[in-house]
Amino acid sequence: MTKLPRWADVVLVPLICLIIAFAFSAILIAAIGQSPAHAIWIMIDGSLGSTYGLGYTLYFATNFIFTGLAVSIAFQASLFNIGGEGQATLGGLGTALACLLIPWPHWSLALMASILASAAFGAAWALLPAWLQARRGSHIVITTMMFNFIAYALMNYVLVNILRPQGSMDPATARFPVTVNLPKLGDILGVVGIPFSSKNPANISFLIAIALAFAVWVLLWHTRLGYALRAFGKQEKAAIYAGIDPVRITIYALLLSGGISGLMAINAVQGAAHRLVLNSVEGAGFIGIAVALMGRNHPFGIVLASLLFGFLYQGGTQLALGTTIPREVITVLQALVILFTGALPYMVQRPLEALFARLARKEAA
Amino acid sequence: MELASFLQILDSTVRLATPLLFACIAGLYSERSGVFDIGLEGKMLVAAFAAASASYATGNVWIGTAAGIGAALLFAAIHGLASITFRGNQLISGVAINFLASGLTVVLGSTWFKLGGQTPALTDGARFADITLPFARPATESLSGVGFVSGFYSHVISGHSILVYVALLLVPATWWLLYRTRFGLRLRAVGENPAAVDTAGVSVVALRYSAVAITGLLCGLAGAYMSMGLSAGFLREMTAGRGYIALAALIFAKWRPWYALAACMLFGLLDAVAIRFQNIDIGLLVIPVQFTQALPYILTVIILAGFVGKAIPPRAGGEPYVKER
Amino acid sequence: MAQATTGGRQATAAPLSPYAIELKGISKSFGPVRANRDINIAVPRGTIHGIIGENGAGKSTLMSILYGFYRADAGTILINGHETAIPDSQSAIRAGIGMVFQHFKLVQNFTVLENVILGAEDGALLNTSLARARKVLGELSREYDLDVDPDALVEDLSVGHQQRVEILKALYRQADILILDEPTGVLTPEEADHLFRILQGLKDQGKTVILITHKLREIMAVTDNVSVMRRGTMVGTVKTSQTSPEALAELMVGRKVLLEVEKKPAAPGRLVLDVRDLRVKDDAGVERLKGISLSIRAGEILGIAGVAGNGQSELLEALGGIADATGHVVMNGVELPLAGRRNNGQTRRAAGISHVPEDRQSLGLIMDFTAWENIGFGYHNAPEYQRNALLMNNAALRADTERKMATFDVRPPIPTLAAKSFSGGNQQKIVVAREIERNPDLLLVGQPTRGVDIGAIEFIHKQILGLRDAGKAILLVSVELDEIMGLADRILVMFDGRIMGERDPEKTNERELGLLMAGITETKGA
Amino acid sequence: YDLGGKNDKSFNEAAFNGAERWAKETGGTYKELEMQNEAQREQALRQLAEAGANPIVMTGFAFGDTLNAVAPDYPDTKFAIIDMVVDQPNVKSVVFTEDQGSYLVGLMAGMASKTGTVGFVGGMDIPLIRRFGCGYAQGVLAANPNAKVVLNMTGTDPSAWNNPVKGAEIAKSQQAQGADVIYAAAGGTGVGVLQAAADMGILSIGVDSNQNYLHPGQVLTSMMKRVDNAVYEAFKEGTDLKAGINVMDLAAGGVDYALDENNAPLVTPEMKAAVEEAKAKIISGEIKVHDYMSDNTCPAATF
Ligand SMILES: Nc1ncnc2c1ncn2[C@@H]1O[C@H](COP(=O)(O)OP(=O)(O)OP(=O)(O)O)[C@@H](O)[C@H]1O
Ligand SMILES: Nc1ncnc2c1ncn2[C@@H]1O[C@H](COP(=O)(O)OP(=O)(O)OP(=O)(O)O)[C@@H](O)[C@H]1O
Ligand SMILES: [Mg+2]
Ligand SMILES: [Mg+2]
Repeated sequence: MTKLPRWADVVLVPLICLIIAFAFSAILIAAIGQSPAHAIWIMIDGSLGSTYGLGYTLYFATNFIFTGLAVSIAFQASLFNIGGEGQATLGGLGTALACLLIPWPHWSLALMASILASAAFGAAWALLPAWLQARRGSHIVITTMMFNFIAYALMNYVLVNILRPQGSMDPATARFPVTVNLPKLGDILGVVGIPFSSKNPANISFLIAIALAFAVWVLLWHTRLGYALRAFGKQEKAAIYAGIDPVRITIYALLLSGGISGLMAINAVQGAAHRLVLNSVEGAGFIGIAVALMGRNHPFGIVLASLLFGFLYQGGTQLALGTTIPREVITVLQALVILFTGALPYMVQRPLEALFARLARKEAA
Repeated sequence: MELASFLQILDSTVRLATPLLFACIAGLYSERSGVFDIGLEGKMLVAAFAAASASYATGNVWIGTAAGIGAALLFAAIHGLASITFRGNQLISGVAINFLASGLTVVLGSTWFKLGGQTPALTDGARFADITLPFARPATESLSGVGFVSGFYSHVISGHSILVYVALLLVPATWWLLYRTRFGLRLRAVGENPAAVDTAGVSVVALRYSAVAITGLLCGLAGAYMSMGLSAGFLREMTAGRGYIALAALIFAKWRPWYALAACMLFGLLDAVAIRFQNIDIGLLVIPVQFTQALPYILTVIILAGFVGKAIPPRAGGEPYVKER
Repeated sequence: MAQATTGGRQATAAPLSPYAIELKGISKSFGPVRANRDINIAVPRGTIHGIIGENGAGKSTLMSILYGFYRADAGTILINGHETAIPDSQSAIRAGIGMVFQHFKLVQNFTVLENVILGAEDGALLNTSLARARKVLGELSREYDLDVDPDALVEDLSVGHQQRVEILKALYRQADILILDEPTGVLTPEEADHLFRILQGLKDQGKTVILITHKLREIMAVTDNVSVMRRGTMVGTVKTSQTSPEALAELMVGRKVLLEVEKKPAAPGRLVLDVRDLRVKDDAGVERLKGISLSIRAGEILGIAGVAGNGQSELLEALGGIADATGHVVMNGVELPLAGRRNNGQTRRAAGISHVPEDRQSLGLIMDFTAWENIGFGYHNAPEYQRNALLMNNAALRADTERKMATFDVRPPIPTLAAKSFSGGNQQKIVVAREIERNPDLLLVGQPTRGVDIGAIEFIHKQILGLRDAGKAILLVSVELDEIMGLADRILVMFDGRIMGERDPEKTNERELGLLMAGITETKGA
Repeated sequence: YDLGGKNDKSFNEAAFNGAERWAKETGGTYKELEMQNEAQREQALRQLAEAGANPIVMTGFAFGDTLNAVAPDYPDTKFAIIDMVVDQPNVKSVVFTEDQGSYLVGLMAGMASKTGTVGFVGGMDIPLIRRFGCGYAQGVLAANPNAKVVLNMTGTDPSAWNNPVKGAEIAKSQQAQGADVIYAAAGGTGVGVLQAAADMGILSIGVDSNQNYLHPGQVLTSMMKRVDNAVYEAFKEGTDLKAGINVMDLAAGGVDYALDENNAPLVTPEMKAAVEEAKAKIISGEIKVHDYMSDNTCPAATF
């Protein structure tokens, strides 16, 4: 059997998978008595058709880039951190404290502080599971899952009993001072003359996320720590032979992972909501798992997968706004996209390989 | 603590543990065969939905159960196709199944019943009735003045729906199947070293599919119990993360049936205790309700760190079986 | 699964053909790699047939096709003269074929009995199967002198015993044709001899045996015929009695090979390593190393002989900083930490110790990493691979890899290829290149030529001797007595975690060493 | 126009019903949206505003903050928000006195209870739910000063509002502690509470909408929060929507207890008399129901 050309593997296969996923969703939409073509057009137009919609797409994508990178960095060390939800929740707390406690004169200072605080809080929330995994062999999947629940409870307590402004009905912090609001993507692009809507939550965090993806790539493939981390993830025994300390690597990997999860808060909390609400993460921690897996744990792939999910999220919102199709259709579509592009590429690869082989033979003849 | 509350907590434990137990044993089959399954939640959810829908439509709890099992089997087939036949990533496939169930149940539910993804409440014939075992006092009878043994029998052992007993019987049955039968031997082998099974002349694919099918079946029962035993109808996301907890219990149990029973009972107990004791007032300060609610999770971490050693999963788990390339 | 079309065992009734197996025009490709090209081979019934060839020549592939593990792209298989389709292992078993793979196909946490009955159970319940298997196993053990505890867990067995389980598995399925892929690679001379006696016994019963090995001595000793493969093709089949090791070696490699290494006399210098009372406990708390004392000087090779599992691995691991130990290890006059944070591979390397581990695939290499990443493995903190305080210098590492691949003749010389894509011999060359080129004061080397073809063995031996002659100290652990006797300047024999005695390679012989390895000191008897 | 997670059989469904009523009566059309997450709130509001929808009604305190930011951008559009006060010139804020409604049903619970113990199941421990619980407890104690109120919250994670199984389990636990009337303010979880109470043969109290019909003869009453009225009013006022705070209290018919054929047999004449009396006294100011939100304390219960 001949192998597929690289371009086909990288572009064609995922594209066909996507088309299949959309086709199935179209069938579902038709089955509930709606027009699939109209639905898809609304999704595409609503999420990519204007800089306004695009801004939302990018805003959601930003969240997923953070959580996806977080999952993947732990995955590279062969650790399945499903605690992104809790770590990002704590990151939100860090950001909120940084923004509320100190009257920052300028957003850039506040951003520095909240980057540090959110990463530190997220990492701290990963520390105990990390230590337990490294030292006691407690399964990371269980501990991080438990820490998600504990984070919800903690946040509930903190917001209801401590940070909620007097007399407010809403279990949320007060609004952050305007001075800490991050510049919108539209405003930034406006400076360089690119017209881009500011009426959406896309903000400077998107650029930070992209930079972070690049930084993660450098970390993994161009630093000693990244090298050790990947080696440990591939073959733990061999890593010990090489003198890589398994305890330390486990802890570093999870601290990095937790920290990056925590950073999501600068987008969702400081960048968009401008206050900390009860469920500020809204499942992005879990989407991060899907994004990391679909992006093959590579920062570049994760950015692409995040954009795809951002598109699905925003397209889904538009669908809900513009039609009477239940918004859960989007959940189904997401599921199918994950299923076909993530778990079933082989289904597409094999016939394609046969096709390419036939073409090659014809050409030869 | 007085006896009555103690018994009530145990009673509650049994009910809360049952769906976990079904799902946990379900996962055990799949993972023992080398197919990781984080899609337990999704299969339970879709089964709960299908069961409630069919039961509502027919008024027959058994048709509902069959529908629940059928739906879960269908999802299991998707997982099998992705992770066995097409050698896809088992984690991704599991995640996809959870999303699929979460979306599909609501889309279909709101289309069929126009109740925002909820099924109408089930009437008596369409639900599982509680069974009173021989010699047991009826569950409605007051707990006061009852001796421990008779109270335990009447209120904790007796008075549950049939599926509770099925779940409990599942534990020895699974143990027996796993360690005393040919199927069990092959199942355990294929999760440890599929090449050994293959070269011994046994089909890896067939074994894994049957394991995944059993997983589907049991998830179907879990879902049916949730929507027709514990509640009277389906509600969106009603599984509320129990599939994940079951997975945690499975790891906790080191993939063994008796340990699985213990782990699920423990989770059930912690949950029941948290329900019973909310605000604990210890004189000077009131322990906030959030703390009690987080307590099961905190205790899980402590128990895990303190008493449970390293859990070694089936060695071939998570990897598709590929001979060539 | 499809049924074998004309399979079955009808041939046992009326043998039509003198050949147990005939393979005609077998071809098989893995992607671009053509592992087998139009292979023809005929194996007469009741003989032991050897197959030799360099690493990656396609021997294992051919046998896997015969056993239904892989499917051939083209060609036919004849069993006892009948054309037989073997689409899966079940058909092969039905056709009377049993195979012992190079990498055993055993379930590690099953008992011997469970492994034996797997796939050959009598009914849906295990009880009857287990009882019958226990009985049959007893008979087989007696008949062929294949003694193993049926209730032992496979993971607790030595490799030699694991292999016996594999053979028992085949015999339990009443195989008439037994294929063994590199069975002696992991065996001690004792165990190998035992195996050959078993094979001889099988042959006497009229069974047919196919034996793949890299060791020409074994081919000469036990086979009737031998086929030689080179790069996916069959070069030829000869009667063993009509050939010689040299002729076979030349046929295999396509050039003349030196089977004996030439060695200059040693010139031991200063004391490099001094070990006193070294003790190691395993995870279960069992003492595996029970007080080892030894020393190595610059410019000498200290060989450690012994049956696998007598503490050699622990010795290497303790010295290499992988396992914790107690006692004293003084390297170049400096005492090394034996436990704690600073007892690791990094500090050892800093102290001038390099380590070629026994198991290259699980310890020495990251199989998914590229060759260049593997060249940096363990030395990823080395200053020459860093661009600055933050970043590694991957380009430098790649250039270094290209150089090392050239000097060590790693084939193919592509630094970006994943380690798993190299054959075993070339994987070993990568590890050896990495460790030797660091120019260490002390080289720890375990089983340097296990499963490596003779061309590569020759090369690796030359490198080790070269390092010695450059005045470095070398600790060589091997179960190959040939190798130890050919390379070492002094030989220590280990048994049960202790040193049984020291011998001079010039003044000892395999018999004497063999006895020491079995824990018997001749001085006691004398 | 806008909703959030309808068909929960209580809060949002009430809003939907209000909108439907208006649509039927006037033949007008409205658009409805459901929220999936925080960022969409603003998006939805802006899009509705830009599409010319007027007025825009939103339910739930979670919109408050978003509306505060959005409303000034659309000065010509009228907004109505339920359950939250937003101080903008084009916003009408509708708040309900859940404490008063809960007081009434608490009073009934206290009277209906034979054991002297009643239960309360909240979804999540947030201020709004405490307000329900606190009013309820005051009502119970007013009926029976020796009564015990068992308070439970379902959980802290997002599934707390959608966990009927746990709701049922809590109900059983409360029953075992002697409760024979249970008030559920827990969204979807409440469905499980009501079901379990019916199964055990004890009484339950619904919330927000009239939930009496769910288990006829077994739901004592429902604390009705007339969100439907509020939505209906808002739509009816249309573009003339009056900005400012609109407190929908007992007097204004904003909250009430439900009495229909499903629970008629359960409500004794004395009960009815007592409740009506209390209602009148609250309206007249004779009885002051303490609002938890006013000072974050509750005289009748600890949270
Ligand atoms: N599973 C596989 N996937 C891809 N290629 C393979 C696989 N197995 C073998 N090959 C290819 O087939 C060739 C022959 O391999 P094979 O294992 O048969 O060699 P061999 O003669 O047994 O070598 P050795 O003496 O080292 O055991 C190899 O060079 C390799 O490229
Ligand atoms: N996953 C794989 N992808 C590509 N090639 C592979 C893979 N696995 C094995 N091979 C090929 O198989 C060949 C032989 O592998 P094998 O493990 O049999 O090595 P070997 O030469 O037989 O060494 P040893 O005898 O020590 O096992 C290698 O040359 C390699 O190219
Ligand atoms: Mg080999
Ligand atoms: Mg081979």
